[in-house]
Order: sequence, then structure tokens, then C-alpha cells
Amino acid sequence: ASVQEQNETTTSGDGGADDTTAGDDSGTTTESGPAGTAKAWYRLQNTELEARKAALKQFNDDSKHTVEGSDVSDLKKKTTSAIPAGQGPHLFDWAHDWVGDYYQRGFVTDRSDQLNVDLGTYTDAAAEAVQFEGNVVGLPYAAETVSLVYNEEMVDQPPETVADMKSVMDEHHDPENNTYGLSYPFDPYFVSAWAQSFGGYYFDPENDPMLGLTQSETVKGIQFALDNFKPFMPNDPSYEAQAAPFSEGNAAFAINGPWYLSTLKEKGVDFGVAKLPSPEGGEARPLTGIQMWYFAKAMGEDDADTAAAQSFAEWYTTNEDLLEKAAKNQGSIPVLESLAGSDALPSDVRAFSETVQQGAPMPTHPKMGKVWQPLTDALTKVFNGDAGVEAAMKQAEKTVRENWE
Amino acid sequence: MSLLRSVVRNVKDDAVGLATTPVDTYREARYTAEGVLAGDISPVRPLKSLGLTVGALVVVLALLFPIYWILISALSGSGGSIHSVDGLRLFPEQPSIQPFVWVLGDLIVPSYRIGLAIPFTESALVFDTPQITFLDASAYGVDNPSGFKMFFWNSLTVAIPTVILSMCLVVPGAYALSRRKFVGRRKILFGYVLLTQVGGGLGIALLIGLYTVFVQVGLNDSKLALSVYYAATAVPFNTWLLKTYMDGIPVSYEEAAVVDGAPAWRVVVEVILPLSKAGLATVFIFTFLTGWTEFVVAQTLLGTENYTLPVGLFSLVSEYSVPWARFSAFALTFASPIMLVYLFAQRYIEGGLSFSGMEG
Amino acid sequence: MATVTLDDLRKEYTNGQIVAVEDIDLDVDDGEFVTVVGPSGCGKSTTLRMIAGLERPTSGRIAIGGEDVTDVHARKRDVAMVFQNYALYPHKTVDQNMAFGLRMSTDLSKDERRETVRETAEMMGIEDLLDKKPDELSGGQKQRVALGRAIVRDPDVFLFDEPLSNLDAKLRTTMRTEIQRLQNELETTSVYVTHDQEEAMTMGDRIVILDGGELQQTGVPKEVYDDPANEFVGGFIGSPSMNFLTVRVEDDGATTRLVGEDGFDYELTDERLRDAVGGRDRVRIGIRPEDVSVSGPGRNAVETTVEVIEPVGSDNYLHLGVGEDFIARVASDVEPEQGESIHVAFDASDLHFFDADDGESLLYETERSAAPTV
Amino acid sequence: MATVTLDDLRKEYTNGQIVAVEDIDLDVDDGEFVTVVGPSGCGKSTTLRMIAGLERPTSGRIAIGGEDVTDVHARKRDVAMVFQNYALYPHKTVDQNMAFGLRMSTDLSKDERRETVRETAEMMGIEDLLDKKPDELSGGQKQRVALGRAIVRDPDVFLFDEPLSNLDAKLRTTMRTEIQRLQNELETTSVYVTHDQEEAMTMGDRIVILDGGELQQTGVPKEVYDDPANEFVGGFIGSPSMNFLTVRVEDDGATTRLVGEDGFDYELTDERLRDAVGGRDRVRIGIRPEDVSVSGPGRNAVETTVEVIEPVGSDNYLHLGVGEDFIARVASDVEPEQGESIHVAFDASDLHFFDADDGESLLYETERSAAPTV
Amino acid sequence: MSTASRVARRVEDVPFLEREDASLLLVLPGLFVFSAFMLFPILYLLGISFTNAEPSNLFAGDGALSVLTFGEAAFVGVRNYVAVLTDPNFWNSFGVTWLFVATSVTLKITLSIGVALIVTGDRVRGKRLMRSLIIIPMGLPAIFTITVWRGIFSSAEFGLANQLLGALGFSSVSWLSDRWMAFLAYNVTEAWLAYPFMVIITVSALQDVSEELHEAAKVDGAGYLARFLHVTLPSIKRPVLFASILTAAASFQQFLIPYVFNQGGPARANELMVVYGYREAFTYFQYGQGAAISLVAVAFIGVFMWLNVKRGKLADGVNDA
Ligand SMILES: Nc1ncnc2c1ncn2[C@@H]1O[C@H](COP(=O)(O)OP(=O)(O)OP(=O)(O)O)[C@@H](O)[C@H]1O
Ligand SMILES: Nc1ncnc2c1ncn2[C@@H]1O[C@H](COP(=O)(O)OP(=O)(O)OP(=O)(O)O)[C@@H](O)[C@H]1O
Ligand SMILES: [Mg+2]
Ligand SMILES: [Mg+2]
Repeated sequence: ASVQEQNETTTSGDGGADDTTAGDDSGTTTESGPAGTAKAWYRLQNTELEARKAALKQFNDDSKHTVEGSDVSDLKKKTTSAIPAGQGPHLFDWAHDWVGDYYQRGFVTDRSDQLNVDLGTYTDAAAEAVQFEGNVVGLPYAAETVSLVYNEEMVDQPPETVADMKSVMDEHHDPENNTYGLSYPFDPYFVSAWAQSFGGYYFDPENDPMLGLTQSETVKGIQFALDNFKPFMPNDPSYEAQAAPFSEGNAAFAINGPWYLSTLKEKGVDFGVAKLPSPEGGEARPLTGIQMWYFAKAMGEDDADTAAAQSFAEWYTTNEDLLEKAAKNQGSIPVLESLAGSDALPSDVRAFSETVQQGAPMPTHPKMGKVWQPLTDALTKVFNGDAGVEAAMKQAEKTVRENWE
Repeated sequence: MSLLRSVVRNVKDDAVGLATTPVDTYREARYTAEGVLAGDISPVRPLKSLGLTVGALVVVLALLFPIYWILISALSGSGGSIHSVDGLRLFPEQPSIQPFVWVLGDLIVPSYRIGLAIPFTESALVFDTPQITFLDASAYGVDNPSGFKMFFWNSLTVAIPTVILSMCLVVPGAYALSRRKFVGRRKILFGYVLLTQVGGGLGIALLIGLYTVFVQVGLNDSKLALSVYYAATAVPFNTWLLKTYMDGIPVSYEEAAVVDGAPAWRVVVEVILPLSKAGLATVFIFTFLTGWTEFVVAQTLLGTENYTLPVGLFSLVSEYSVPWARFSAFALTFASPIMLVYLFAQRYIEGGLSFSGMEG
Repeated sequence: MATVTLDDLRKEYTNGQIVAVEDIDLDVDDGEFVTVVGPSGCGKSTTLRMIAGLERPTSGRIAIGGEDVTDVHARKRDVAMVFQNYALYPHKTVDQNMAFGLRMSTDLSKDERRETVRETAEMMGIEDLLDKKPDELSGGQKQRVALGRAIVRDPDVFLFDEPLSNLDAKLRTTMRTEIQRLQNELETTSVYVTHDQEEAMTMGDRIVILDGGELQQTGVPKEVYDDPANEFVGGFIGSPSMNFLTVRVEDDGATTRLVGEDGFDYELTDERLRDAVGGRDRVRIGIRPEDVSVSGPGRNAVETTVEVIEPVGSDNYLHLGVGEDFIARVASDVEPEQGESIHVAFDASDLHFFDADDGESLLYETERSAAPTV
Repeated sequence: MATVTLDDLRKEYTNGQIVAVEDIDLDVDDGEFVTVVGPSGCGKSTTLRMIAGLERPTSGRIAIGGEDVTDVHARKRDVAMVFQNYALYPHKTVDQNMAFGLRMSTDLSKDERRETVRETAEMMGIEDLLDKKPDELSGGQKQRVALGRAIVRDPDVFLFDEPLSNLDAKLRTTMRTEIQRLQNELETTSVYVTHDQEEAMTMGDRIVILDGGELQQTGVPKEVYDDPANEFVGGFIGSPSMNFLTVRVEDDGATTRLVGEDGFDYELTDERLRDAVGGRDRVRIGIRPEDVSVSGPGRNAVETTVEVIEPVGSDNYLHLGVGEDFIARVASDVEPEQGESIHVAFDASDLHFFDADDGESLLYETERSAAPTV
Repeated sequence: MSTASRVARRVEDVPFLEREDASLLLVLPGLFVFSAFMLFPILYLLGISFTNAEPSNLFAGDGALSVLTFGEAAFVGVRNYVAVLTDPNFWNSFGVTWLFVATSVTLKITLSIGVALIVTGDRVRGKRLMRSLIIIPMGLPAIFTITVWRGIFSSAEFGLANQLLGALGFSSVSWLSDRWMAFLAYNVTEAWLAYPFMVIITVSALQDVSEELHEAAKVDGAGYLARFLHVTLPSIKRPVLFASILTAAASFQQFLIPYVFNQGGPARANELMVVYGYREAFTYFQYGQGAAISLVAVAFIGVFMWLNVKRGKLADGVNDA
């Protein structure tokens, strides 16, 4: 109860007028059965949090059900400890990369048989992402990926190719005077666009071998990223350090995701978003994430609370109004088929959307979970010049295989 | 109660002392200056003092530079960051206290309506208390202030029971260990000394076990349970600390009281405890700090609505970005009460930590 | 007011390895002021603390007012104690310090307590200090408050453990008189421990001398001074100390001569004395400095040199070349040169004789039996 | 060895609010042993610490061996100091304690240091203690080590700050003699601070009396005792204290009578004394207890009652009903009853006269000019 | 009132309060609560360490009773311990941890004594205020300060540490990607986190140093350094030693610094023991193995402490009090 009170006191009721008109096509009212109360967990930035609270309020106002949302600070730890202990939520909001692992560990529930929405309502990639071995364990509402962001004061025209981009970066890169060519966190997720652009891959359960770290294409891609981007970046590969120069207007380009935009707006940087430039002989192919509402273990029973949770998830992922607003305000990339490529979307989102089209969804296979850390270590080493790409990837692959055992 | 009163008095003295320091300093400076002018005092000495003071100040400031740096980013408006590309800056470019306002949010005591029914009549007196505004966040362009006040309340409701509980556990134990001889006394003391140190960082290692136990007993997400846990972890070190302190209190006070006819518990209440003021203050601060700053266990055990300040602070950090200005402002606001308390308790803590009982 | 009786009292520490007090018997009369004196570590404090109930005797019994209190807890004994370092509660005002005992051991109301405290404070001349904390008091004032705290309770017995030893010489004299005055007024049975023999002598109705946990002698001060039971008591009581010499006894039937080093040669004529030393080869003789006088040469006069002359204003102390550190106290106008050779004489009646081995007085027993005092 | 000269030495604390030492002038000769005495807080320690270099004078100069050392740091002055609480380094053995000063202030090799320490230790009779830590020593042993530590450095000047006040009476006397013996042997200039006038009197070649930061009198002990410069000195030196009475001066030209309360009536005949009190209404007279004798009734004999009789063994102190606490020291065989009425008499030559207002001696100046001593 | 006081009197007369052995009752509550919250989990961990516990099986089963059976986890014997003790990464972390303890404690002691001397110096004015300011780091949650230090040690040219180096004319350092630079960064941060505690203990100890001893040494001809070595240091030795042992334990168990800085990197090179355990246990949720690691760590630190307590005679005050 205290959550609700708190929601009421802290959401200052902005845009209340919009809310009432928006709830028209939600299927919730038509449902029968008793009213339930569901818990939903998420981990959001401050800017997104307001919208989320507003959405919850809107749903709770319009529906007989109640959904209580909490912003949980370490969602992974929290879910893995609380769900098996029977203390977990009904729904939680995260990118789709946990799907396989969590399904195998019994943290999430398949509700494909009870769904009231057709998965065809979402883009194919999104619909694919929420399933594991044919089980639907949640509903998608947005995509995320990294794309090219440029400072309009320095760059007139977003470059089409990496070669073009390089010359612009070169022009602006001058660390002595605190300007840089590029702001680019150097980790597996961010680098995946290049690692996969020449046909390489990190991990693909349908490929042979599943682990593609040492494939020559992958190595080539990473080497490419290293050669072309590192010289124009600050020395620290971590997100924080990389994000800073561009957001202060001191870098020509950034490669980053939609979540970055709010910071940029806050700081008043004049920016534009474009598709990732293409490397010679390839196409940037970043890993994409699908943000989704997971059906947690608590939804295993068909009671009113589960109904509440499901109806919220369905309402949230299909409500065009809501999603459009999210796109406008938070740069969220819709995966609802009806909105996906729509011209109604702001240009940034359209650009991200295009990148998403080029990209490949992150694997949902549980084994993927054990790939990230060794790969991150390898990339750090490579970035720091402590090892060649080939050697580092070999080492990483070895560690991954050990972990799998 | 007299303990409380004496603490209040001491705090007052300290405050007065603090306030009169400039006056005293001025007086001293004048005396020295006169002495120097009259040729009685060699000018080398005051200069040496000045030099040493400045040197000390430099060291202190160097140590505190990270804090200052945080402060700058907190004052740089919402865009502040400790990752500033623009080189070393000693002052914020566009100082703004907005992040602090965001942390605090509105400080408004709303107006209440108080009705007083007048007996034997139908009528009632109705008062409207005025609305008192200390800080109106919206005036600074802050619409969605942080949950600081709630976190603060949670922290307080965790830290205070922690302090009370640990005092209840520590004080009798320390007294008995310091003053009485009984079976197993040495073993317990030895164990405490040992665990004082082993216990310090077991937090993480024990998290799994702890969480399991809490969950199974259904005590997770309970602030009180967390307090009990903190109090438990505080027992060895603080018992030991207080025991060492009590060892330094001459036995003759106790004997005087006994000869005066005081029963054991009154000896403790009327003599030992008031004389252990410094030790108690130290234990107080330490246990309070445990409850106030602990992060890992609190984050594991507590649900959102019960987040304490450190967890609340860390929930500002999202997967990809740290809102430095707010983060810093939050942290500094968080630390300020402790600084104040320490400033006044310093005397006691320095006395309470002297381990006088350890010598010889 | 009550008597205090110690009966074979014994205290051992560390499982009997240290015997702090060894089988002491003592009767203190009602209203008597007994001083206990002895060198450091002789067990004075331990004895006192057993009377107070702060230590439990290993064996033996303690009775206060005729009632056996050996197993009675300290707080149930109606005694008050004044400690060496005052033990005033530093966090309480003088008023609260004094009222504490009343609060604990009586049923007096707050007002009655205040009244009692005020009266006592007036008696002690500390009524102006009632609101101060011990820290703000001078040594003498603290001592007064500590006394007041004991007096205000009007106990059966007062116990003092070297209450004046932290004061400077002048103040000590003043406080000494003050305690005596109070004791005269209140007539409370008191046991007063000190290591200062002068204090013990001047203050006590009776004086108890301890050494190594054992009782050496009890008696009226003058008696103890004039007739010490053994060499220890003789040397301990009196300042400057009694001079001691080991001498050979040369008895040729008619006369008895005492022959020592440094040309000491003394002929005993008194029969009683001759009897006392009779049949022994060697005895220790003791002679008090004030009984040594500078004389001309003559029979029994000893010739010696003045090694050091110490003027103390009222008198001069002459350190003489007889035995080890032999002192004569002479009037301040007797001023021999350092190194000068002089003759000193002393009266046979002022001589004390002790067994050369165990130090027991050779005269004490006979005199005791002749004129028993206590 | 060296002289010590204090020239207008002054020390203020808390920005001049407290004047601890007020313009003291003093010359200590080479090899002289000077004792500084005065009540607590009179500035003794402060003076000594200024000589040591531990405090810096507010104004004035200090010279050691003729050399101005006012601005020389303590560790560069060749002085050794013995502290009240011994100040032995608790973590060092006796050996190391004694060798520390040598290590710091000389260039001796390790072996030489060991040798020097051993020699001194033998001289002090502490050679068996060299391997012990201070904690394991008794008070007297600690004191010996502290002395040894000072002596081993063979400094120009020894400074002692109440070195014996933590010892018990007996030990104090022994150590006192020991220090004197050492000083005689070493002949090092020494300044010795104490609050015990007896110590000051017996030990000092010369005695310096301070009060309230001001120098009251300097002189050979006996001289100071016999001829105090003012009432303070008269009262401070000597035990029991000098008795004081305020009397009216009734001069009818032929005779001068001093009339006080309690039937005190004394006729002055000596011209010198009559001159001294001449022209005054009231004077304070001082008379030492040992100068008061019990007599029969007669001219100038004062009749009074015995209030308390205090036996100290060698003597009896009679507290008489004249003025406040008037004491007569009489032989121990003079034993009037308490409350008995007796006559006491004193010689006019033993009387001291002081100004009733400022306490200055009325005889001092005249005698000074007649026979200057220092 | 009178009944109340009579009751109070009665209670006072209850003999056991004055019996020495009964004093154990005063210690027991603390001991009990402490055991319940610290020893029970340790025992529980010990149990888990012999099973293949992971979240899915550990929490299976209902009711409080399943706590005691470790849910449905299966007994695997000492397999977890064998796995840990044969893992080269473990031995690497073991070595690094001790190295870290040695270096960071040395750094902490030197820093703290230095700072403490400065803020108690005779001639320094405003000491009290300085002392209050200096403890500010103690009032901030470690997780925050460590995050800040992570920023300070950014390898980027604009990281604070690098900016300072730049201002001094040095070139930038890749702090966290170079093994020893990262190790250095850990040490600096650890020292900064721990100095307030050490300084207040040292300051208190310094205030108890006998002024008279200093004066004796001055008169003996000792200069500042000699006095520090021969008077100050021996006098503060015990409290400082005590604080050092405490802080050594803290260093041993340091988790947040390596974790937040670079997960014990680069490439697990600086993985301190607790980080190692955390990585093994939580990244892949192998609770059984995690428990085994924790216990091995606890055992080591227990032995370390035991040796220190014995050797440093910390429990001495215990013996004779
Ligand atoms: N708690 C104790 N444990 C062991 N020995 C003790 C204890 N208390 C006293 N003693 C020993 O008992 C003996 C007598 O001690 P006590 O304190 O009675 O001496 P004292 O005459 O009061 O000496 P002082 O004049 O120094 O106060 C001493 O040898 C002392 O060492
Ligand atoms: N550091 C100080 N600050 C302020 N006042 C001081 C200080 N040291 C001494 N005084 C004052 O100076 C005066 C003389 O002190 P000093 O210590 O010299 O006295 P003393 O004669 O040695 O006394 P005692 O016999 O008690 O040792 C006293 O009034 C004392 O209060
Ligand atoms: Mg004693
Ligand atoms: Mg002094």
C-alpha cells in the first residue's frame, strides 16, 4: 500500500488529461474475473521513471486491476534471489537477453496459451526475442541498439561510410585541447556492430561452432573497430568516460543508444542521429536488445493477480499512444508493427529504428550469459593494447568453454 | 537523563567555544603582534606557527580534494559530471544549487486544521496552522525531486533501532567483561577480539547464507530485522571498545558507591555509565554509522519502499549512466548530518578511542 | 557508633601466594580513633577494605557493633569510607556527591536529604561549593567534600585510607587538625590508615603498626614511641629515625660494657638493663636522635666526627660518624663545623635494646608485664 | 659546571592574563645547590622549565655559564633535569634510559656509552637493574634511575622539579641524603624545586622563596629561618609554622607595650625593637613554636589554656588559646592536661615584627644594612 | 511510590546480581544475537559448501524446515573445496590479496600517522576543525566514494588523476588497464577510505603521549625525529597496532574497490579474494562453490587474526583486567 501512496504523492499528475483519453482500446475492461493486484519491477533512468509511473497510474485508473511498480536498484541480483525464494514480482522489465537463462532456471513462465494478443502485432524480431524454445515468456515493447550520434555543430552531414567518418573524426580529434573524434564505450555490446559486419558472430546456437569468437570474420571485425575508432577516442573504454566528451560538446561523434539522448538534451548538445556508417566490404550489424515485460514465476498460477499482470503487459505493449509518446519523449524504439517504421516517429527514433533493422537480436540462449564477461575482459585487453585481437579472443573462447562445463 | 542533559550542555559549550574561537584567535594575534612590536617576542615564532598551520591546511585540503571535486560537480547544475573534459577546474562554471534542491525536494510543513471542541457547547474552535515553507523546490525548476526524504526516514528508522539495540547488547556485556570475573570471561573476550576483525567484512561472504535465512524465516524486507542484524554485527567490536574504555575508570568510584550503600545496578547507572560518556558516545557513533552507511546487505534485503539512503543513492545510478550532479549532491547531503554530529562528538570519540585500558 | 573487632583476619591473594594480611586481631572501642600505619605494601589498605566489605577475608571474622559482618555485603554495612584520591563522582555536583549515600542507604525524602547535606556542608565550611563539580575544586576542597560525604551519612564507623597523602605539607597539617576536631565532635569510631608515622602519632587515640601483613604493636602513641616492641617499630616511629648500632656485650661480672665499631664504648650500670642484655654476645641498641646530646669528653661520651650538619631551622641534625647514618638532633644554636670532632653522650634510660637477630625488644616484655596498659 | 643567571625573568600565560613568574633576578654560583620553594602555583616549575629551555620567557634573560641562552633550544643547553614523575621512557630498559641522553647529545661510541652508564649505575647502586624496564621498579629505584640518567650526562647544571614528592616519608629522607651526597661529590650547579620547606632548608646551600610568581627572599637556610623578610616567608619556613598575632602598640614614651586579644600583653624594652615598631598603631608579631616555653607566672608571661596537646614522640605540640592556632613546641615530658591553664613566655630576641598591612619585616632591612650577607 | 520503592528494594536484594558468575547473564544477550546473525549463517554456509546449491534448488521446498535441508540441493562432498583449491585463479587471488594487505596497510599507517601528527601539532591552529573535516570520508557510503575514485582513476586524458599528472608535466597513465597501476589505484583508494578511522585512533593515542616524556627527551638533547622515534612511536604503538590489525582485516576483505574499478582486472590479475569468490559464486550462481570460497577466505583471515591477536598481545588487557 505504501508504494501506491508514494506513487500518488510523487507523480505530480502531469498530463492527466492525456491519460484519460488514452485508455480507449485497452482490452482490460472486457476481461472477466475478479480484480487482482500484481507487482512489477523495473530499473529505469530518472527520465523514464516519470513516464513509467504515469503509465501505471493510467492503467490502474482505467482497470479494475492494480499493478504496483517498483524501481529496483540491482534487478539481476534481486530477481535471482527473490524469485526462487517466492518473493519475486509478477512482471519485470528488462532486455530479452535473460530469456533463455531465466526460463531454464524456472524464473519465468510460459504463457503462450493464455495470451490475448497475437504475437504478429509486434515486429518479427521482437516476437522472436520473447520466446525460448517456443515458449512465450513475456511481451516486447521496445527495441534498443546503438547508432551513430553526431554533433551538429561539428558535423554537417552524417557520414555514410566509416571512411568518411574517419576523416571527420580526424579533423576534430585533438586531446590536447580536450576535443575528441568519437565517444564510444568499448565493450562487446557496443562493438558488436563491427564484429558482426563481415559475417562474424559472438555466439549463435544455430551456427557451427556456436561460439564464434575466434572466427576470422569476427576477429577481422574487431580489428577493424580497433583500427578505425580507437585512435579517435578517449583512453578509457568505460561507458562513463566515453560518454562524457560528447555530452559536453567536445566530440564530433558518439556511438550510443537511445538512453543517451536524454542526457544530451539535458546538456543542450545539438545532436543528430544517423544510421551506423558502413565499413568497406560490409554492413554494420549491431546486436539489438528487445525490451520486454517478463512473465515471472509468480504468474505460474492462473489467479486474479496473474490476470492483472498479464492484462497490464498486454495493455502496455500494445498501447500505441503510450508507445508513441515514449518514442517522442525518451527516444524509445517501438516494436509494435503498426508503429515500427512509421513517419510519425521523431527522426532520432527513425534513425535508431533503421539501425535496428540492420541488426541482429541478442541470442537468448542461456549459454550466452557466460560469454559476456570473458569477452569483455578480452576487449578491454585489446583496447589497452595488452594483447592482439586474435590472442585475446582465443583466451576468451577458452574461458567461455571452461565456464560452460 | 542527566547524561542527556550533560551531553546537551557539552554540545552547547562546544558551540560557544566554536563561536568564540575567532575572538580568541584575534586576541592572541594582537598579543603576539604587540609582543613582536615591543621586541619581547621574536617574530620567528609566530611566523613558524603560521607556516605550520598553512602547511597543515594544505595537507587537509589535499586529502579532501576528492570531496571538493564532488562538490564542484554537484554545484555544476544537472549537467555536472566528474568526468569533465575541460581540464582541472577549481570552481564550477555555472554554479547552481539545483541538484541539492532536487535532493531535498519541497520542505513544506502543510497547513493543518486543528479543531477543539468546546465542552458543553455545540461549537468548536478551529485553527488553521499556517503553511510553513522552508524550501519550495518548484521555484528552482525542480518538479520531480528525489526520494531523499523517504530514504532518510528509512535510514533513520533503521539506524535508530540499531543504535538502541546495540546499546542494549553492548553496554551490559562491556560492563560485565570489564568489571566482573566469571566463567568463560576470557574466552568470550578473546573470541570478541578475534571476531571484531573477522566480522568486519564478512558481510559479502555471508550474504548468501544470510539472505536464505532471512527469506525462509520471512524476515526479508523488514527494517527491524535489518537493524537487529546490524546490531549483531556491531556487538564484538563495540563491546570490546567499551570494555577497554571502562577498564580505565578507577575502581574506587565504584567502591565509593558500594560503601555508600548503592546496589549493583545503581552503581552502574549512577556511576559507571555517566563516567563512560566518551566510550558510549563512540559506540553510539559507530553503531549509528553502521546503520547509516551499510549498503550491500540493505540492498539485498530491502524492498523499494524500504530503501535506506545508501541504497537510494545507488539507485540513482542506472545501467549506463550516472547523473553525477544529483548523485554527488545526494551523497553530500547524506554525509552532512554525520559531519555535524562528529564535529560535536569529536572530543568524546577521541577520548573514547584512546584504548587507555590497553596500555600495560 | 559501634565497636570494630577483627578476629584472626587473614587475606591471601593469587591463591595464597601473596599473604597481604596475616592473622590480625584488633579491637576498636566505640568512638575510638585508631590509626593504622606501616610501610607501603604492609597490608593497611587490605585490612581497611576488609572492614568496609570491599574484600572478602580468606579466613577470620569481622564484627561491627558486636555483630558478625564477615559475610555481609559492603553496602549493607553502615560504614563510610574516605579514599586516598577522594573518589568524588566527577559527574555529580558536590551536593549530589554528598546526597548520594543518603539516597542509597536511607529513606529520607528529597528535602530532608537536602537539609542534611546543607547542615553537614556548613559544618565543613563548604556550603558555597555545593553547586560545583569536583573538577572545579582545589585539593583541599576536594578533601573536605570527601569528608563531608562520609560524615553526612552518620555511619557507625569511619574508614580513612590515606586521605591526606595527596595534599601538600601545609594543607595536610590543617586537614589533620580538622579531622581531629570533627572526630572529637562526632565521636564516631574511626579507623585511619596512613603511611606517615607523624600523622599516625598525632591523630590516633591508639596506633596500630603493621609490617609485612603482620601486626607489630598496638598502643597509645606515646607508649609506642617510648617503648617500641621491636626494632621495626622503633625505627618506623619517630623522625628522624631512631639510630641503631650493633654492639658486642662485654660482661665481666661487675660491669657490662657495650662495645661497637668507630670507638663506641658504653658502660651499663643499671641492673634492669644489664639483666636485659645479660647472656648475649651481641645486641642492637637503639637511641633516638633527640636523646643524643653534644657533651664534653667524659665517661660514656663517644667521640666522633660530624659528617653533615643539616639545619632545619628549629633544630640542627648532626650526621655523625658512628655506625651507618647516626643522627643527633640538637638545638639550632649548636653548630659544629662539618668534619669537626665532637663528643656525644646519652642517658642509659633512653637506650633501647633489641635482639640482634630477630629484632624483638629486650625490655618490652618485662615492662609490659610490669605495667600492662591496653 | 657553570653559573646560572636569571635576569628580570618573566613568564605570562594566556596572552598575559596569567603572570606565572614575575621579574625574577637570581644568580646561582658555580657548584652551588640552590633550592626553590614556595606554595603550589607560585611559579617554581615555570622558572625551572625556563632554565631548562622548555618554556620561553616572555621577557628577561637567562644565562648559563655566562652565556646568554635565552633563545637556545632546550636540547642545545647542557642541562639535565629530574622530573617529578621520573619521566623514564617506559619502553626502554634502565640501561637504554640512561644511555639515551648520551646517544643524543654526545659522540660517544656504543661501548663508551655502555661504560659510562655502568659507572654511573654503580655509583647509584643500580647496576643490577640495568636490564629491567621502569615498570618493574619500585618508586625508590625509579627515582634512582632518574637521577642516574641525569648524572650520567655530566651536564653543566642539574635541575630538579620536586623529584622526591612521589616517595613516601622514609624513602624521601633517604633519597634526600643521597642527592646531597652526590651533589657534594659531583659539585655540579643545581637548582632544586620543592614545595616542602624542610627539604628546601636541609638540602640547599641557598634557598629561594617564591610566592605568587615573585621572589620573596634568597639566602642561606638558617638566615632565612632566623630573619624572614616578610610574614609570608616567616610562616612558610619552619614546621610547625611561626605563630602570628596582631597586636596594638601602646607607647607611653618610656615603655612600649604590645597588647593583643586573649590577655596578651608584652612589654618591649630593647631599644632596637622599640624603634622598629615605633610610630605604628598595630603590628604583627611572629614567634616560632620552639621559642615559646611553658613558664611560671611572671612579667611578660601570657596566661592561656591548652586546647589540644599533640604528641609527636620527640616533642609535644601544645595548641594554645592565643590568637588563631597558636602552637608551642615543648619537650615530650611537658604534658599539661587538655584545658589546663598555663603560662607561656618567650624571649624578646625571638620575636619577629611585621607590618600589619603589607607583612614586610620591620627588622629585616635594618639587619641587612647592619650585616649584609649575600 | 512506597510499594514501588519496596519492590525496587526487593529486586536489589536479589542476590544473583551481585554474584560474579551471574554476570555471564549480562554478556549472553549480545553473544546470542551475535551468534544468531553471524555464526548461524557461517554454519549454514558451511553446510551449503558441501552441496551443489544454486538458487533453483536451494530455495525449493516449503517452510522453515527446508532451510535446514538446504532445499533440494544435493550433497557433493568436498568437491567444491577441491575445485577452489585447484583453481590457479584462486591462488593468484590469494597472492594478490596478501600483497594488497601488506602494501595498503603500510600506506595507511604511514599516511595516518603523518596526518595525525599534523593535526595535533603544537603550533598548528584550528586543529579541532581540521580533525572534524578530515573524517568526512567516513560519513560517505563506501560504494559512493569508490565510484568517485573510479572516475578519478579513469584512463582517459581527462580523468582527474591524469589531469593532475598532466599539470605536473607527466603523460597520461592507463590506470585501470595496467596491472600495477590498477593495484596502485586500489591502494590509494583503500588508504583514503581507511584513513579517517586510523587517524582518529592515532590522534587519541597521541593525546595520551606523556608531555613530560617529550620534555625529558628534549632536555636529553633529542631532536624532533629522535623524539618521534623514541617517545611518540613507542607510546602510540599499541593503539596503532590494534587499528592496523583491524584495517588489515578490512583490506583483506576489500571487495568494492576492485569490483567497481575493474572487476579485479585487468583480466582477473588483481582479483582480491572476495572478488574472486563473488565472481565464482554470483556471476554463475554457484552458491555451493561460492560458500566454499567464502569459508576458505574466512579461515585464512581467522588464522591471520588469531596470530595477530596472539602476537600483538591484543587480548592482554583482557588477561589482567
Ligand atoms: N588485588 C591484589 N592482587 C594481588 N595482590 C594484592 C592485591 N591487592 C594487594 N595486594 C598485595 O597485598 C599486599 C598489601 O597491599 P595493600 O594495598 O594492603 O598495602 P598498603 O599497606 O595499603 O600499601 P600502600 O601504602 O602502598 O597503600 C601488597 O603486597 C600487595 O602487592
Ligand atoms: N601552560 C599553562 N597555561 C596557563 N597557565 C599556566 C600554565 N602553566 C602554568 N600556569 C600557571 O602558572 C602558575 C605557576 O605554575 P607553576 O607550575 O610554575 O607552579 P608551581 O610552583 O610549580 O606549582 P606546583 O607546586 O603545584 O607544581 C600557576 O598559576 C599556573 O596555573
Ligand atoms: Mg594502601
Ligand atoms: Mg610544579
